[in-house]
Amino acid sequence: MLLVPCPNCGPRNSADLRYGGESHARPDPATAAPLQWRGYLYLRDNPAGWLRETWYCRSGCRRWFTLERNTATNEFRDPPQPGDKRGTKA
Amino acid sequence: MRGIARGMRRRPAKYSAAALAWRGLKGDSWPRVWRDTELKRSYDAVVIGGGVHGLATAYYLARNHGMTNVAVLDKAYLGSGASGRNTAIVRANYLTPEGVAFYDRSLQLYNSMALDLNINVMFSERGHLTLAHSDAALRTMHWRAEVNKLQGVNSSVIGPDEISEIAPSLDTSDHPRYPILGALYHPPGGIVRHDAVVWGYARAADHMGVEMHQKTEVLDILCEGGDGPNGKGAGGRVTGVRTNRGDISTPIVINCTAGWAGLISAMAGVRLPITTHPLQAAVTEPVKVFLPTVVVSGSLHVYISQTDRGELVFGAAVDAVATYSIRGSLEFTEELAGHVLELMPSVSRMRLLRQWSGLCDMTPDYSPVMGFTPVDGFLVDVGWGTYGFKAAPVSGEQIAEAAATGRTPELIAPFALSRFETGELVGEKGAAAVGH
Amino acid sequence: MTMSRLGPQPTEVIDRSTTPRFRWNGKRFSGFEGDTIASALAAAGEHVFSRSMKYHRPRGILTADYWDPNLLVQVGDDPNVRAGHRLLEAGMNVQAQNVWPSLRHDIKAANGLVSRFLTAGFYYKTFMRPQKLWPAYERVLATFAPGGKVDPDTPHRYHDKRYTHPDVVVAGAGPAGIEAAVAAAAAGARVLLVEHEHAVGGHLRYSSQEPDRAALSELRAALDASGVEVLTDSTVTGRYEDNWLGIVQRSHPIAVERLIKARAKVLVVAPGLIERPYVFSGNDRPGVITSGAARRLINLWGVKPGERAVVFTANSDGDEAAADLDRVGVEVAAVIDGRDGRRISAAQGSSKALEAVLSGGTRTEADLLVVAAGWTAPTSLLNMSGDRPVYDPAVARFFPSDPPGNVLATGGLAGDGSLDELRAHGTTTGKLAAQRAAAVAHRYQARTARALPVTGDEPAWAADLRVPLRRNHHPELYRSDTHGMIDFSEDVGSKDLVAAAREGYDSVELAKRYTTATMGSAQGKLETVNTVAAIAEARGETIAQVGTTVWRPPYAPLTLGALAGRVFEPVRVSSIHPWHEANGVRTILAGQWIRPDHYGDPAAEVRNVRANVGLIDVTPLGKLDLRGPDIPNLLNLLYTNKWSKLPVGKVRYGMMCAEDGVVLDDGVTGRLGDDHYLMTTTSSGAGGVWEWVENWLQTERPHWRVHVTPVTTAYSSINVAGPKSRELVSRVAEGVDLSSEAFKYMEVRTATVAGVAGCFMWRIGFTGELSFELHVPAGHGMHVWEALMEAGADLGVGPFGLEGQRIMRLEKGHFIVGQDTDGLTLGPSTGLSPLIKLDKDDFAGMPELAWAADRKLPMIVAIQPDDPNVVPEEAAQIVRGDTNEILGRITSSRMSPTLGRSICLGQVEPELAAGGTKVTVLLVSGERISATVMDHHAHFDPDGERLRG
Amino acid sequence: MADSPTFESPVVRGYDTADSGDLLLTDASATIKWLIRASPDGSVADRLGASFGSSSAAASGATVLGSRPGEWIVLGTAAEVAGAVEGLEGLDSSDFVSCLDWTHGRALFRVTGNETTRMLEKVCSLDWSDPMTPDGAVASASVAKVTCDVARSDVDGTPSYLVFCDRSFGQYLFDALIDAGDEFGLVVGPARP
Repeated sequence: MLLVPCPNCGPRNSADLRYGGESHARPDPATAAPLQWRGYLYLRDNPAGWLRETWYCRSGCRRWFTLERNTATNEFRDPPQPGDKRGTKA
Repeated sequence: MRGIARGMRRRPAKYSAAALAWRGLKGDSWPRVWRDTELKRSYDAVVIGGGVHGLATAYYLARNHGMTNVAVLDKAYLGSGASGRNTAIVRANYLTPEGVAFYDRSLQLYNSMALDLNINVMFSERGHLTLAHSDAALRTMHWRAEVNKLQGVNSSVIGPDEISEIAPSLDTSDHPRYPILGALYHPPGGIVRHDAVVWGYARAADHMGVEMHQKTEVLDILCEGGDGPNGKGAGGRVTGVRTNRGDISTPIVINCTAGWAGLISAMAGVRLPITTHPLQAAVTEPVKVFLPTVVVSGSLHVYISQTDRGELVFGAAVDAVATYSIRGSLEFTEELAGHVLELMPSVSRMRLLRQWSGLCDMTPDYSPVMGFTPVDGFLVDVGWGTYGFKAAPVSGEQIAEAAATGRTPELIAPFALSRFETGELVGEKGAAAVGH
Repeated sequence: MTMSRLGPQPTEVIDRSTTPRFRWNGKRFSGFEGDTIASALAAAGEHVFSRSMKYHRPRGILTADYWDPNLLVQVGDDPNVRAGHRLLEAGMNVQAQNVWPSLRHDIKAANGLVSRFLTAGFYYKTFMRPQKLWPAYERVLATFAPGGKVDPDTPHRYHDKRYTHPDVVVAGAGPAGIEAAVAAAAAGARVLLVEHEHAVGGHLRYSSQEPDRAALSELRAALDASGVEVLTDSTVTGRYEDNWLGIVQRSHPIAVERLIKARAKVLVVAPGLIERPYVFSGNDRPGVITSGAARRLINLWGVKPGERAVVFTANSDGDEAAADLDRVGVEVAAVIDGRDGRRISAAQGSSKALEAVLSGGTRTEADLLVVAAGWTAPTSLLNMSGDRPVYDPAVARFFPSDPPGNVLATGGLAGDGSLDELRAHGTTTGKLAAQRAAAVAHRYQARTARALPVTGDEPAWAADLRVPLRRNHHPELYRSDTHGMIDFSEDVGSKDLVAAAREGYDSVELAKRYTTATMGSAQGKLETVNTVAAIAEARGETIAQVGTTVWRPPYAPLTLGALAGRVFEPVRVSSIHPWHEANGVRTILAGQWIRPDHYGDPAAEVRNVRANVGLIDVTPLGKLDLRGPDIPNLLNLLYTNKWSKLPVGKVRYGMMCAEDGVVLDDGVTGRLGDDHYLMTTTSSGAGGVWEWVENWLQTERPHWRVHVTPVTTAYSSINVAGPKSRELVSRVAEGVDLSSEAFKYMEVRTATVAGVAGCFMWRIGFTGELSFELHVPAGHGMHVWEALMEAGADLGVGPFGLEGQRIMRLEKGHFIVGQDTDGLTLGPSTGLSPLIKLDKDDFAGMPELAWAADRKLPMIVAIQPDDPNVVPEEAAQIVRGDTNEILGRITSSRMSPTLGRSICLGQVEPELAAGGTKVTVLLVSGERISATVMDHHAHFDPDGERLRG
Repeated sequence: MADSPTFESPVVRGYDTADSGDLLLTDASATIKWLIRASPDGSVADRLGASFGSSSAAASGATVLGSRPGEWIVLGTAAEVAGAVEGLEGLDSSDFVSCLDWTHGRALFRVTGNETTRMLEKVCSLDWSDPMTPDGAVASASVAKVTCDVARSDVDGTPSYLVFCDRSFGQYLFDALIDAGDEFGLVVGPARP
């Protein structure tokens, strides 16, 4: 059971959260070409290492936020503090 | 048989009861199953990944297409990845016509594998039950059964009484939170001894001259002419691979890895619609055999079979969190046990003996990515999610054909990488949340 | 070998005044309170406890503890019980496993005669032909399955698990573990000490040496005074990420087994060492036991393990065993000292009269052969922490290399030393654990909103300044000059491993898989290092070169019942549920909801709605309360249609698509006030849509001012449907003009209903009838429902359930997301393209929907079989003529009570979507029928006159 | 017209009740509960007093729980809650504020007794130790697999917790808590707001 550093609630069991996957920017829907939009929909970097990803604290603060995790070790980087701006998705 | 004649390098030590008895009497040992050779500097094709997919691909390259100057590279030992970690269930009762046709061919190849490869892979055609606990699930079972029937695959929806007859240990009363309303019954499904498939393909490929190189890690794929850095990427072509044992030149590289498919493809400048997740499994201590069939519940995310050794083998859906770490989790075993007891309360005193996990490359439509890529000479056979083992023979056969002929065989055309550019995905997602 | 009970021993754990009676293979026995099953049987002279898996060789006591591979028995309905560990209880019905027809006369022992043919992996090489016979072979092989039996009547007696958050968990209560726990507690840590055995003390428990006994009393006293929580007969089964620990508590007063889940800040691993069998010819004969087994039998249970013993010793444990044997009157015929290079070569003869053969050929007769050949370090918990233990050939065992900072090893796992040195190491380890735990606790507390504020900075991470324990030289004793058994439970010998390695299965993992060595009940605790040694020998390499294998959880097996515990499966019911139950409801499970499906006759319910008026409890309908000025922007983003101009008092239907254009959900949203809306979703989609909305608001549009609150069950939702619904509602509603002019279709009003203020109602029509959907504060839902039933008695009001509603919606041709659509159904396939407004700036899925407009997509259409009496099954395929080419499928179908004919919705290829097209439907029976695609989705009242009335 | 309605609790099963016990579970679902939303650091937050994770007492006598960042639950009698909520929406025009009567949406139970922590650690994974969950602490967490708001509000020095859940789970959760408390001698008290 991963201990996820929720920026609001503090360390919480991963069962309390929903995993939102790799964080990736949404292209402008008005101008996006098919390849670009489908890259957004389907293609992922899926690195074996540090990954920026989204989480939703479903049983806790009900906030979506972005964290950095090493997918090789499942270690979270420098857990953000309450009020830390990195707690919101970039 | 043409390939055998051309590809044969040495006489195999034939396996049979008589041979077993003869060597037993003489006290003779058996020869090596595959040779330990030096890594050459050049091959006609290099297969990355010494699991069932890679070995089957190499075997069919040699057998069907006479390509024997082939190396299979594995960074650990043969079958060390998903091939040796899956729960070895085979079936063809998929939801889409393209899926059914594909897996049905795979089942045929499994059926004849023991004789084809001269190794007992212990294919136990014991039937496969997919339980439905809701009207919606039952509807999907009917849908699958109908599509299966149209493709000539033996599947039907049966009710609780018939389920009880097939597997008396299942609780078919209406007491459980998830009552068993019916099941998709697929008599040709079953289990196979997964390691034997790995060793069988390796041994047969070795007999035809294919080389297996263990502890040989691919560090880079060498390309030229592509639109990315170092000649990689679209428009380019493969020239070789760099390994921890030196560079190899080759015009064809086939990525047959699971868990590392995205990383290997990135070495050629090809981006994939894949995220990597662990799939966990567990086994109990043995008890006398009582479960004659494979039992799956999609809503409860569990599948169960009992080996001939008496162990119950369990699996579940992939973990939600993408990771390359394959340490098992406690919550997996807790949920698993809860769900198993929901189906079979009487096994509550059986003990869990061991848990493990392997990596699965998940795609958005629960279907693989197979065939050519924008890099000439770089083929993929990846994105197998949780159903790679059951597809290994047909995948090997088809991808070998693609590599040898340069054309995409019809059976794998629906699984082309390009579908993620056109948005025309395969419709297995509905039925495959737990696709075992 | 003849074992018997000795007189009282100073260290014994049995109470000789209590003599529980039990049965063993049907015969009556008795033992003492405190005996294990095995010690009681041994004291009674039993010497064969099981038969080996493949060759059915007789097996006796080997280690006399939990890991003894020969002591698995069936106790009542409990299979695979460790008789070396399970305490005797009166009335136990104990039976040998894996024997046929009986333990003494086992016919399969004949397999031993053909063992040269049954080499490891033999089954891969035969039984291939004739292929038809493999199922028969398979059945025979399956009878060799070891293990006990599952009793089909075994119930799952659940017990809740327990979560705990100690500062320090110490796994193992030997001298070092106890000292670590006591020291950590003294430093202020909350400590949980977990001991696998039935009592604390580790190897001191079965030592007859006076200093050891004194130390044990001292340690017990210190522990009692320490405030440490102690769990005995409990095992840390696994260490998972971030020190999440699974602990199984076996002898819990009210549960068969209980699972404890601990988030430890620091884990101290102190399991001690496990004595390793020595590999030589005949090493699995009854009468060959480990030195630990001899000492446990004598000192814990007062069992004399034999009459005349040969002791092979390479360490002090073996020496002590020889001394213990001598002390209790066992004739020690020979002591063979392995440290002098002498080796035991074979054990021959029968179990009553063993013969120990030395490597020189010297023979000694005895009935007991005690072996002390070294230890295996059970590094499992370290492996699970990511550590790769390293082999030290001078000490002949593995040692921790670099575990993470919150996992500390002590005791025998960390090294050797005198008892005082081990205890001192435990103490410093405990202090270090407490210091590091304090730092973690500080961090957790500082970052947890609800916690007490912390004072001061986070304590520095304490450096590991422990003086390493010294390592004593030990000869590398794995295999003698003969071959013998390596895996007792799998019947895998050293010969098998050497053969496997020669065949090419020459890495540890391949050899394990090929031979199944280490796959049995002890999971390698006894076998792993001998396995590695055999492969190293075959390859001509060292153990360090071959490496070790990964130990996987659990450390000790635990029951599925303990893992499952109480299975929490929350169910939801509406406030009106008790009424349904009192009125003959048939319920249906829909997700977590228990909902009324019907009340006996759904067709009659439909007819009543169409003729009079019916009530359906639609509380599970997802409801989100939206407040704020940016709601129109939000709705424009979520739905495919436009929302900027929805006036107060109006309701609108909308369809949501995901970013890939696939239909996600649908429902109506009404505007209750200037900045106040109520959105409804499908029942099953309620939770997902809420998270989806929050995701958009929090991550993509954080500047928008909208507050979203789920109010699904804050309101009881009652749909009043039928031509008499206006009359019925008017009888209970106050403060609202219900006339068709004042309150039109797709409008919303607030009202007081049956005296309940704050209700609102809207006119919509999923059933196709004039209907009012009332949303009543849930604490009054039952009251309003009963008031409606009472007020409408003369109007013929009756309840209807989901099935009736499904029939009526199908009559109206309304699709259900997830039934008539699937994971690839794009928005335009629903036939609602006019509701997809591609001229908006942005909405979820817009680009895909724009491109989809040009694509030929499967379409949802209404279909009627030409034979009105045939109802094609939901899932029946639509095919091309007599071929097997699939062109679509039936997604919904019913017999319509209103039309008296069968009606369907289906998905078809675009070429078949035009009204009037004839299609072929393949029924489940195999019959092909003809059906017609309709002009529009509604089978009934296509112009909607009834619902607008 | 029917009689003026009384509040119906989601807990509808009958139980043997006692007024006191070492571990007492009571149904307080009828308590008036409002949900307030505003900026977590604006003037509304100042007036409500409780920051996320903590609770405070309003001047009106209502209890204010900082249930989420920028979210508060106000509970008490109708008059107490009205007093606490009064005027919040107009307090600061730059602060986007909404107030919603959530009485009917949430079931509310109170568990009191020295063994409460041992009972709760069977059904919830939070750390209930005093430093991590002191008196006045507020958290959201899964209790018996239902997402709940939990507030510690000791009674005369005896540990006591308020547990809120979605109304439709009320009966399930009440029974789950009874089951969990059984081994500690849990007694059901009479329902009270």
